[in-house]
Parts: sequence; structure tokens; C-alpha cells
Amino acid sequence: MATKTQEVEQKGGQSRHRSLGLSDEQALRIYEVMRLARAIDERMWLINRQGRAPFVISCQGQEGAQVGVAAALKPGYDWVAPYYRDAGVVLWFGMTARDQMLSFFARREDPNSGGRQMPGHFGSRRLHIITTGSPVGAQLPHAAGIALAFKQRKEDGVAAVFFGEGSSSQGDAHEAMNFAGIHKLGVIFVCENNGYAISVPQSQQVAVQNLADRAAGYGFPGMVVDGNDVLACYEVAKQAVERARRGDGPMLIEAKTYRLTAHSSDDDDRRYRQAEEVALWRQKDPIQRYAKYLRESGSLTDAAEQEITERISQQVDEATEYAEEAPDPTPDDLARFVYKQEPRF
Amino acid sequence: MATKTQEVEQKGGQSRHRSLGLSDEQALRIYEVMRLARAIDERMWLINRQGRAPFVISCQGQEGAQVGVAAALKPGYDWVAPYYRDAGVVLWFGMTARDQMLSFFARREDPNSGGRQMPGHFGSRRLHIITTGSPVGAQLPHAAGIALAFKQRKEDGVAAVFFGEGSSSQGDAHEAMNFAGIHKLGVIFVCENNGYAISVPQSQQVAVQNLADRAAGYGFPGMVVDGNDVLACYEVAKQAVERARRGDGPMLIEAKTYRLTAHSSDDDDRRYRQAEEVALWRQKDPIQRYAKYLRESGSLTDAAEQEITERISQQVDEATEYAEEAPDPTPDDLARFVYKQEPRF
Amino acid sequence: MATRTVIEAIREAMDEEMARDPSVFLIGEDVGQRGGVFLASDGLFKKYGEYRVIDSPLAESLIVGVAIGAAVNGMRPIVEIQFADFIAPAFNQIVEEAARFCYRSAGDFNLPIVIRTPYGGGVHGALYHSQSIEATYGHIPGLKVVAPSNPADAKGLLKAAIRDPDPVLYLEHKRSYRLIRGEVPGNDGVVPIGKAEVKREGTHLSLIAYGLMLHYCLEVAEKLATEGVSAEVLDLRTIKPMDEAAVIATTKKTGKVLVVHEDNRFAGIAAEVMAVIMENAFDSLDAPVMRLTGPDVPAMPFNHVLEEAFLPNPERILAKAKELAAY
Amino acid sequence: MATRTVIEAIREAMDEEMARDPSVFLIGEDVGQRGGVFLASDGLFKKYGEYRVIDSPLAESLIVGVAIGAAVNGMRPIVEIQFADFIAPAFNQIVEEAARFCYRSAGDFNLPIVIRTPYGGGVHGALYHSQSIEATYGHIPGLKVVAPSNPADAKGLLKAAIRDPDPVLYLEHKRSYRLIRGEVPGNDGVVPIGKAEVKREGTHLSLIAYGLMLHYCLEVAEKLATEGVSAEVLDLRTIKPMDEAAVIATTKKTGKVLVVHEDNRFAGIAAEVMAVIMENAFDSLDAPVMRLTGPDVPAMPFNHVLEEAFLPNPERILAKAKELAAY
Ligand SMILES: Cc1ncc(C[n+]2csc(CCOP(=O)(O)OP(=O)(O)O)c2C)c(N)n1
Ligand SMILES: Cc1ncc(C[n+]2csc(CCOP(=O)(O)OP(=O)(O)O)c2C)c(N)n1
Ligand SMILES: [Mg+2]
Ligand SMILES: [Mg+2]
Repeated sequence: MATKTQEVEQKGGQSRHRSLGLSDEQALRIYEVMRLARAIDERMWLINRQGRAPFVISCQGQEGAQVGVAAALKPGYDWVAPYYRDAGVVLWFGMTARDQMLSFFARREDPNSGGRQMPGHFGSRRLHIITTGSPVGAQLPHAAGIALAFKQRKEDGVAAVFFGEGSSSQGDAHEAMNFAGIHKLGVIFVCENNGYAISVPQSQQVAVQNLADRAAGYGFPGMVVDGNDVLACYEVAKQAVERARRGDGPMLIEAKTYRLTAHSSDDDDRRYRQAEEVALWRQKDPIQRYAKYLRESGSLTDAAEQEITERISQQVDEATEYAEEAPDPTPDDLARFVYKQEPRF
Repeated sequence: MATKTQEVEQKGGQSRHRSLGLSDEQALRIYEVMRLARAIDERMWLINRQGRAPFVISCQGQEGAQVGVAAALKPGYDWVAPYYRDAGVVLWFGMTARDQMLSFFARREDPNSGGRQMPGHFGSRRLHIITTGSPVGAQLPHAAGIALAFKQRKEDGVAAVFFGEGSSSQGDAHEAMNFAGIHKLGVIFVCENNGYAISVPQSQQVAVQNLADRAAGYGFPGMVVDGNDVLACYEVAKQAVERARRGDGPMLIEAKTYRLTAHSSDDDDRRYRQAEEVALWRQKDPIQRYAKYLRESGSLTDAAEQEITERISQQVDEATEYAEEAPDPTPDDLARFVYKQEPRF
Repeated sequence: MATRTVIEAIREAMDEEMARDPSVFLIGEDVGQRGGVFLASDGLFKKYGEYRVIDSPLAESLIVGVAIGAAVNGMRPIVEIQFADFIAPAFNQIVEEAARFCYRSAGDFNLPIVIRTPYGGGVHGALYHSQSIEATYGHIPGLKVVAPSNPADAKGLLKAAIRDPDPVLYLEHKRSYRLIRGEVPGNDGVVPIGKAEVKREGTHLSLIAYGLMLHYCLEVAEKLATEGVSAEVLDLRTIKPMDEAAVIATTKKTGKVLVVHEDNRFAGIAAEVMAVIMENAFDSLDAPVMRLTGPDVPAMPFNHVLEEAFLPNPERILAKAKELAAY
Repeated sequence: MATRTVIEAIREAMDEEMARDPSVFLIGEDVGQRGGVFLASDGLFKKYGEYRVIDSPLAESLIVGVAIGAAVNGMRPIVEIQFADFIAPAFNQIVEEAARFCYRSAGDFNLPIVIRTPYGGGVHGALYHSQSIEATYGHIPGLKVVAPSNPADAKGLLKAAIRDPDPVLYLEHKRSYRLIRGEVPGNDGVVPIGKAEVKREGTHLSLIAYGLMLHYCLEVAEKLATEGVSAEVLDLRTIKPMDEAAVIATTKKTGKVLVVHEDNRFAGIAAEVMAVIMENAFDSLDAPVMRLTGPDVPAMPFNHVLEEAFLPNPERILAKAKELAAY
């Protein structure tokens, strides 16, 4: 199947979101979740740099791809298999700033892991976010399995799985796409291609320009999309979801984007990236870009913007305060949940 | 890159082998090795059915792909990473009927493994055949590593790796092709697509018609070839080898073929294949077909055919006799070669 | 009570559980049309259809990964790995994913998955169709590992494993498949995971084993009896979590223990049994605990001389047991 | 003698061996331009170029598989696996391929490959940046596994590993990287694989450990001395093949042994040490051999309370040692 670059900016003009079937409220909701993801992330860096928490890993720069795709799904019905950058995905699916901050401070109440995993390792059975580990690529077969169960039960649910272009090199990525193709499973494979895997540039990671080209080898379409254009991401995801629900099988979406921070708080990206390159991409910030569009299309007024800003900073403040005060796990917690059910003797 | 089906039969007509640069001697040598591979295999089944040896796994039906590709390589300089069906490859690279029979009977003198592995697990450092284990797909990264070493030393050697279409589903296949593509390594990936992985048909194994289509996602060409046409296999392999030696990188060759026996002596293929299907493919037997061509092109006389037949049956007889009489390993051998060098205390 | 082979008991357990619970399904290489290379699922494809008995592509990591996702989405997968030797590509999915799902989500997720696989030697399977993997996976917290020795335990433990909310590695000794016959209860009984069983009572020494070796130990106990030595034979049945109470009880009873397994020796299951005894019954020991195991060579060779040299057999177990008795 | 940290010693060993032998090269994720996530290869990319220090794609099975092929074709690869927790995707290539190459070819092939990887906890690395893997790989015949505790051993064992004709898993305790400093011989000396070392002599009891725990044991021995208890501290250094003679010697000397490791308990290295003692020095024991290990929970949590609860520390080692001394 041919790979085509989405150029939705040209389509729809001033009311692109409406031509995609999004109401003004929905369009603003997308904006707010992108901003919330960013605001939580920025706060985490601040706290990390003050030495109050040991580790951050960021969504910054990738919120467009994340929220754009997530907005095409049905939270609580569909499932997502996110990776560590996907704050935008999980917030759309119902996680809160407080949840994220509880993870960040590794508190007992952390709904993702009870303080056991690093921040960014999302998971909630209730919210249909499969628990995330650190080994990259492992989530792709999980998503195929989720979609298989939907098919076995003749339900039209969809599984969306997110991963970096580096992680696409893992064998699991190949095995999952192959299987999903064979059984025409309802999986949306979302590659957030930010050009680097820690320090390794795309040119050392793959021999092709577009990861989306790989889909042809698995018998389903691959699409390249501008990952910093949230509406373009929404549009292509919507097509993919419709296809999947119809039972026509998977799609691979490659969202070209960039990470605006270092890989994590333990990384120094000056060792492998030029400051100019980062600066260039800062200008393409998906949030700025979407704000500009919303303002120009008349959907975002100054008053609305201010309300959003206030709501977000209040949420982040409250979440931070709550989580920082929240109790740690106790040593007794260490041995809990090795199994769901301890064997009876 | 486009995938194209080789249709060399139409090219060259009565002297296809000469138009490919093969002398009559060379063309006959190819024929003889194909026939030798088949003859050894048939003898093994006979002996197995008589209860004199516990296990056979066959090359039958795939000799054209095997010898056709191997004949484009430089034995002793290039390396091959075969799989268990590749008797044709290793015979071309210098293994003998006796070597095979020593493996078959698991004798101490077995050059492949000293009687440790099942037959079909080839390996010889001297002959540049990397040792083969049973886990399928693992040999693809090995071939990439061999080619990397050539590149590191600025040598123009080539590594050819052989695998079934079932094995292409393993993550290792993907990882190896990706890496070979990035570094333009001199690897020839040869998929012997016989339509089944034990009982699993191609339709349950991959969602595409042509495995060769996958190459595009790794940045190098993929070619489909009629695996039962030994000269077509030789031609495409020759192109691949030239490319690789020039430093232009890998090629994926998909040889469409069929296995004429059950998966192994432990399998009953009537559980999953129709007798008619097998019968149909028997008519396409690569050896018969090549013999016909050679006879029609005047390269194979009745006398030559008889000489070959005699030489082969003599080799197989002698090899069988020798190997069946050869001594077993002794219990003391069990603990040898866990390491090349036992640690000194 | 009906008489069954081990493989029949396994098939029956799967069949009954699939009939009972529509969320149970089987996935693996050649399990469908062909019924598995050992015919463990013979007939089930026809009976339950292609989405309850799935012929997977040739990719073990995928198979386990898909089972994880399906389990998250409400199913109860049974995975068949064609041979234990080919489970290695799935190591990351089993160890870093399945075994840690419950723990890493603080109990929010759990994975009712059974991974069945034939292991063990003695069938001319050579280096890659003979391996034992119980120490490798037993070492991993979050997994349960069982290894039944007879048809009744095979059936009861498989049912328990299928109904268990956690990932269970279910090891089938391939030589026992058709060799070992026995009575199997017709009812819905499960054999609890985590419980060893004394298969023969004795007083002078204890033989601890599982799988095929259990039968060799019973044979040896019989021989010892004719020489006036009374051997107790404990079948671990579950490797992990190990029934430490049973191990300690037999040690306290006899004061002398020999542990037997095919798996490689270094940091194997015997070492763990010895450690448990060291910690809990040191003062009851009348002799050092001994072990007879597969040697530390990579795996069991093809040639029959080497295969026999690798595998513990009744003669060698008997000799070791006599050494222990005489200590 | 120069003073070095552990990470400096590792870098120096690689640098010297790469300078000495053009077939030595390094491959791994981020090892090139970035110099590795812990900077183990800082500067080597610049010095040796992109085909001696190779930034691999993000695929561990590939990395090891490529190293195998390159080794077959005359090279001596050093593989860096970014964290021991991420070695699992390479399990099949390491265990079923690398470890069996020599054996399955009856000595025709051998693989001079070193796999370096940071392991162990205490750095808030959480479940997936803290794991210990020595029991898993120690159990596998055909592999050698080393775990140096200080800069001199780190350098000497890495040189030995690079020159060794067989695959060596070289474990680097990540908390020791910058914490542990020490003198490093400037000369070309190697530390032999397979040899433990008594790091402190003693007579009342023996502490056996490796890696970070070795330092805790030395600390404990110091404290015990102030209380009149003389503790011998044995650094295993090589996990496999284990220096059984050294283990037996210290047991015979003191009669009381405590084994300490971070790795999970069940069928861990401590169990093997206990088994070796059981088999070879039972009559010398004045007390049961004891072990203090990481618990059987999947891995070390992120939260510092849980991390501390997981990791053996000097206080707990001291308490256990006193229990042993008083037995
Ligand atoms: C199996 C595995 N190997 C190595 C790592 C270490 N690691 C964490 S993130 C990362 C890079 C991932 O790159 P990419 O997939 O492109 O995602 P990005 O961080 O760029 O969003 C690496 C190597 C890991 N987490 N898992
Ligand atoms: C990793 C692994 N899994 C399973 C097997 C068992 N097995 C041996 S051959 C085979 C089928 C291989 O099919 P294919 O690659 O198409 O090769 P063919 O036998 O058809 O030539 C299987 C499943 C194996 N050898 N290795
Ligand atoms: Mg990336
Ligand atoms: Mg095939």
C-alpha cells in the first residue's frame, strides 16, 4: 500500500476541526489536555532540578501525536498500550494530574504502580491502559493480544499501541505487526518518530526514510503524518479506527515529531544534538501551533485561554501538593502482589 | 524498491547457463550436487524407515534454490549460514556424503557436531559454514555479524543466510535485515518459501503474497524467484553477490519452492496437506526440470548421466557403510568442549 | 476412574476447561489443524474452531505477548511452546512482562495464562529437543512452575493452572507422554499448585524428584526395599512456589535426602532444596543432602551413548542412594 | 599504581585492549557518540572510529547475534547491554546460541565475546534498572560469568574476559561505578577468570559475596572485629565457573558461612554455594550455612522505602552474621 503524507493543513482551512467532525468544545478539550500534559511535565523538571524527586521522562514536543491519536479512540472501551512519553494519551484516557504526580513522587497511592515503577510507566485496568514496563517494544504484541480478544468475542474494540522509532527495531514490533496483519486485528500502531533513540539518530536506527513503508510487508496500510499537527494526527487516526472497527485490520501511523527535552533527567542531549536543531523544532511546537490555529479559527478566545491556564495551574499545584505530602509505601508492601493469589498449601 | 519475478526461462533459451557465464562443466557440477543431496536424503529415509537411525530432515524439493544460490558464492572465502534443509548448500561448500552420514548416525567423527546434534545441523569452520542450532531465525543476525566483520576489515566477502518462510516471522529476522540495511552489509538473505512451517500454511504465517516485499522496509531490494528453477536462482544470487561485493548492501531473495517430504521423519504431513498438492509439486521437481533442460541444451548426455548416477550411488554407499561402522562417542566425550578453554584455577 | 496416558490427561483437561469456560483458548505453533506436534490438542481445532485453537506464526515472543494482551482483555490463554528449548525467544515476554505484571501494577493487573511446554530428554531429541528449564524459570519471582509426573497430577494441575489468576509454566516431560499411564478421576478435581506429595512412604532416606525422575526414584525405592532400605519418595509436583513444609517434613523424618533432576546442576532446583533443608532442618540431618543431576554441559547430545551419559538413570540413582544410606 | 573508579578501570581496560588488538571492537546502544549511558566508552568513538565503536539499533538480540557472527569471522566483540534488565530479549542468542556454539560443534567453533552490562540496585533504578541476573546466566553451561567488586579486579577481569576464547558475561555493579575507588596496576596484568579472593582474613566465620555486597561485608567484618568476632570475607569475583576450592577452604577454616547477594533467593547463587558446602565440607560445619539475599519479589521497587526493604544492607548483614556467630 502506498504511503501518503497527510497535508490536512491545506484542507479545511480555518475550520479544519469542524470538517473533521470535532465540535469547538472537543477541539478545546484536545488543546487543554495537550497543555496539561506539558504543564505537568514542566513541573516535574522543576521539582527534579530542585532535588525533590529523582527522575523525569518527558512528553514535551510529542503531545500533538499523542492527544491527536487518543482523541480518535473511545476511552474505557478501546484499550491503549502507551510508552513512557505518552502522558498525553493517558490523560485523554482519564488519568489525572494527581495520578501522575503520585507516580512521580512514588507514593503508595500511585495508581500506576504503587510507587514501584519510575514515572512514565502507566497502567490502569479501569481506564483500559495496559501496564507499561521499561523494556521497549514489548507492548506491541500485547496490543495485538488485546485486539485478538476483541475479535474472539466479536466486539469492535480497538487497541492503539504507541512506540518510538528506536523501539521499532525490536523483534517484537515485527512479530506483532505480522500477526495483526494475518488476522486483520483492530490494532493501530503509532510510531512517534522523534528522530532519536536516546543518542542514536534515525540514520543509525533504520535504513529508510519512512517507517510507515514497513506496513506493506505486513499487508496493511502505513501513513506518515506530521506529528506536530494534532488535527492531522486526529484525522489519520480516525481513519485507522474506522477501518479497525469495520474489521479491515490494522494501520501503521508514523507521526514525525521531536522531543524537546533530553531523553530523561539522566541524559545530557548536548552530547549528540545541536542546539540549533532543538531550537528549530521549538518553533514547531505542536501546542503553539495548535493554539495559533484555534485562535485564528476563532475557537480560542483570550478569556478561554486564561481559564484553561488557570485550571491547569490549579490542577498541577494541587496535584503536586497532594502527592508530595502523600505517604510512602511501607516496608510491608514489598512482598505484596508478587501473585494475585498466593498459592494455598 | 520494486519486486520482480525472475523469468529467466524465457531469456537465453537453450543455452541459459552459458548466457549466465556458466561453463558446461559448471552446469553439470550444479546438477551433480543437486542429485547428490537428493540421493543422500533418500538413503536416509530408507535407513530411518528400517529403524537403523532415529531422525531425518529433508532437502527434497529445495535443491534448486540451495545449489543455485550457493553456486554464486566463493566457498572458503564467503560464509554461509544454512538451515536444516540446506544439504545442497553445504555439499556445494565442501561437505561430503560421508560427513552427512556421520551426522546421520551421530558418530564421534561427525564433523558437524561430533554426534551431538540431530542431522541437518551443519557447521564447519574450515568450510566457512557457521554452526547451526535448532532455534530458527537465530542465524540471520549471525550472517549480519559475519558481514560486519568483512566490512570492518575492508574485505569484500559475502555472507549468505538461508531460512524458511516460517522463520521469517521471528524477531531476529527483522532485526538482522534492519541492521544489514543500515550498514549496507554484504548479506544475501535467502528465504526458501516452501509454503508451510511444519503444518502452518503461508496464509497463517504472513499477510502478504511475497515475503520479498519486506525488503523495501529495510532499504534494499527484494526479489522473488522460482526456487525450482536452479538457473534462475543462480542468476538472481549472482546479482545479489555482485551488489554485495561492491559494497551496495544486502538483497532479500525469496525462492518459491516446496518440500516434497513430510517436515521430518517425526511428521505426518497428511494431517495438513492434500496428496494432490504434493503430486502437483512432484511434477515441478527442480532436479527433473534441470535435467530436462540440460538434456535439451545438449549438455547432459546419457553417458554423462550414467556416470553421475554411478558416482553418486558409490559415494552414498561408501559413506553409509563407513558411517554406520564408525564408532560412537564415548561417555568421556560428554564433558568435552563445554568451553574452548577450561578456566585455570 | 479411567486410565489415561499423560498426554491424554492433558488433552482431556484442556477440553474440559474449554467446554466449561468460553474465555479459555489455546495458541501455539501447529496446535490447530495438526493438533500439536505431540498431538496434545488433537481434535480441539475441529471442536472449538480457529479462534479457540490458534495456529500462530513461528514466533514465541509473539505468542506469549499476544497471550498477555488477550488475558488483559478478559481471556484465559493456554500457550503451547512446541519444545521447552524454544521458549528462549519468549524470555523477555515471560520474565520481564508476564511475571512482573501483577507486581508492577501493584495488583491492578493479573494474568491468568498457562504456558505448556514439553521438556526433558531420553527420546533422542538432542541438544534442542531435550532441555529442562525449571531452574531458569523457577528463579523468577511472579511465575508459578509445575511439573506433574503422572496422568492424575497432569490433569489436576493443568486444571488448577488454567483457573489460576497468575501465569503458570506447566512443564510436560515428553518421555512420560505415552510411557506413563494411570488412573484419572473423572470429576472436576484440581490438584492444588504448591503442594508436593509423598508418593511412597519410607523411613531410612528420602528421594526428592519430579517428572520422569520421580518414576526412576520409585523404581529405586522398590529395589532398596529388597535390600532392607526403606526409602520415602517425595514428588515436588510444583517447582515454584516450592512446598518447603513437605521437604522439611521428609527430611526430619528420615534425616537423609537425595535430590534428583535432569536439569543442569549449578544453581539448579536441587541446590534450592539443599538450601531449604540447610536453613530449616540442619539439625535433623544424619548425612549431607546429596544431589544427582544432569551435568553442567550445555544440553543432552543426540548420540545415545552421550544421552545416556547425561541422564540420571535408576542404576546411578540406586548407587547414590546406597552411598547415602551407608553414610 | 594509579587510583581509579570502577568505571574508569573498565574504560581503561577496553581502551588498552582495543589499542593492543585491532580485532577488538565495541557494540551497543548509545556507546558511540554518547559514550554509553554511564560513559563507560567515553572518548573511544572518537579514538577508534565508527566501526570499532558501533552504535547499534535498539535490539539486544541483534547485538548479541551480530557479535556471534563477527566473532566467527575473526573479531573479538565486546557487547554493551545498556542495563542487565534489558538483556532478556537476547536470552535466546546468549543461551541457545553463544553458550552452545563450542559444545554443539564439538569444539570446532568458539566465541571470544564479552557481554558487559550494568546490574544491581541502590540507585533508584526501579524494577527495570536494578536487576541482578547472575543466577539466571550462571545456571547456563557454556557461559562464564564474572562480577568484580573493585577497580583492580574490574580491569584485570575485563582484560581476561576480552582475551578469553569463550563467551563471558561481565557484570558491572552500577552503584559501584563511581562509588568504589582503588588502585589499579598500570601493567598489562589480568585477573584470572575462575578465581575467588579472600579480601579479609578471619577465623570465626566467613562472609561470601561479590559486587556491591562485598563492600558491605567488609564493613560488617570491620564492625564484627570491634566486637571480638573475626570474619573472613571471600570475594567470589567469578560466579561461574565458581571457585569451589576457595569456598570449601574458607568453610573448613571457620566452620560458619553466611552468603550474601542482592539477586532473588530461590535457586540463586547462595543456594549453589550452600550446595557446594553441603557436598564438600558438611563435616566442617559448626552451624548451618546461612544466606541473606534479595527477596523473591519480581524486582527492586522505585520508592526508596521499598528499595531499602529489598536490598541487603550492612545492618541486616551484621545482624545475620551475629546470629551465625552465636549459633
Ligand atoms: C529492551 C530495551 N532496551 C534498552 C532500553 C533503554 N532505553 C530506554 S528508552 C531508549 C530509547 C528509545 O528510543 P525510541 O524508541 O525512539 O523512543 P524515544 O525515547 O525516542 O521516544 C532506550 C535505548 C529499554 N528501555 N528497553
Ligand atoms: C525458535 C523455534 N521455534 C520452533 C521450532 C520448531 N520448528 C522446527 S522447524 C519449524 C518450522 C519451520 O518452518 P520454515 O521456517 O518455513 O522452514 P521449513 O521447515 O518449511 O523449511 C518449527 C516450528 C524451532 N526449531 N525453533
Ligand atoms: Mg525516538
Ligand atoms: Mg517453510
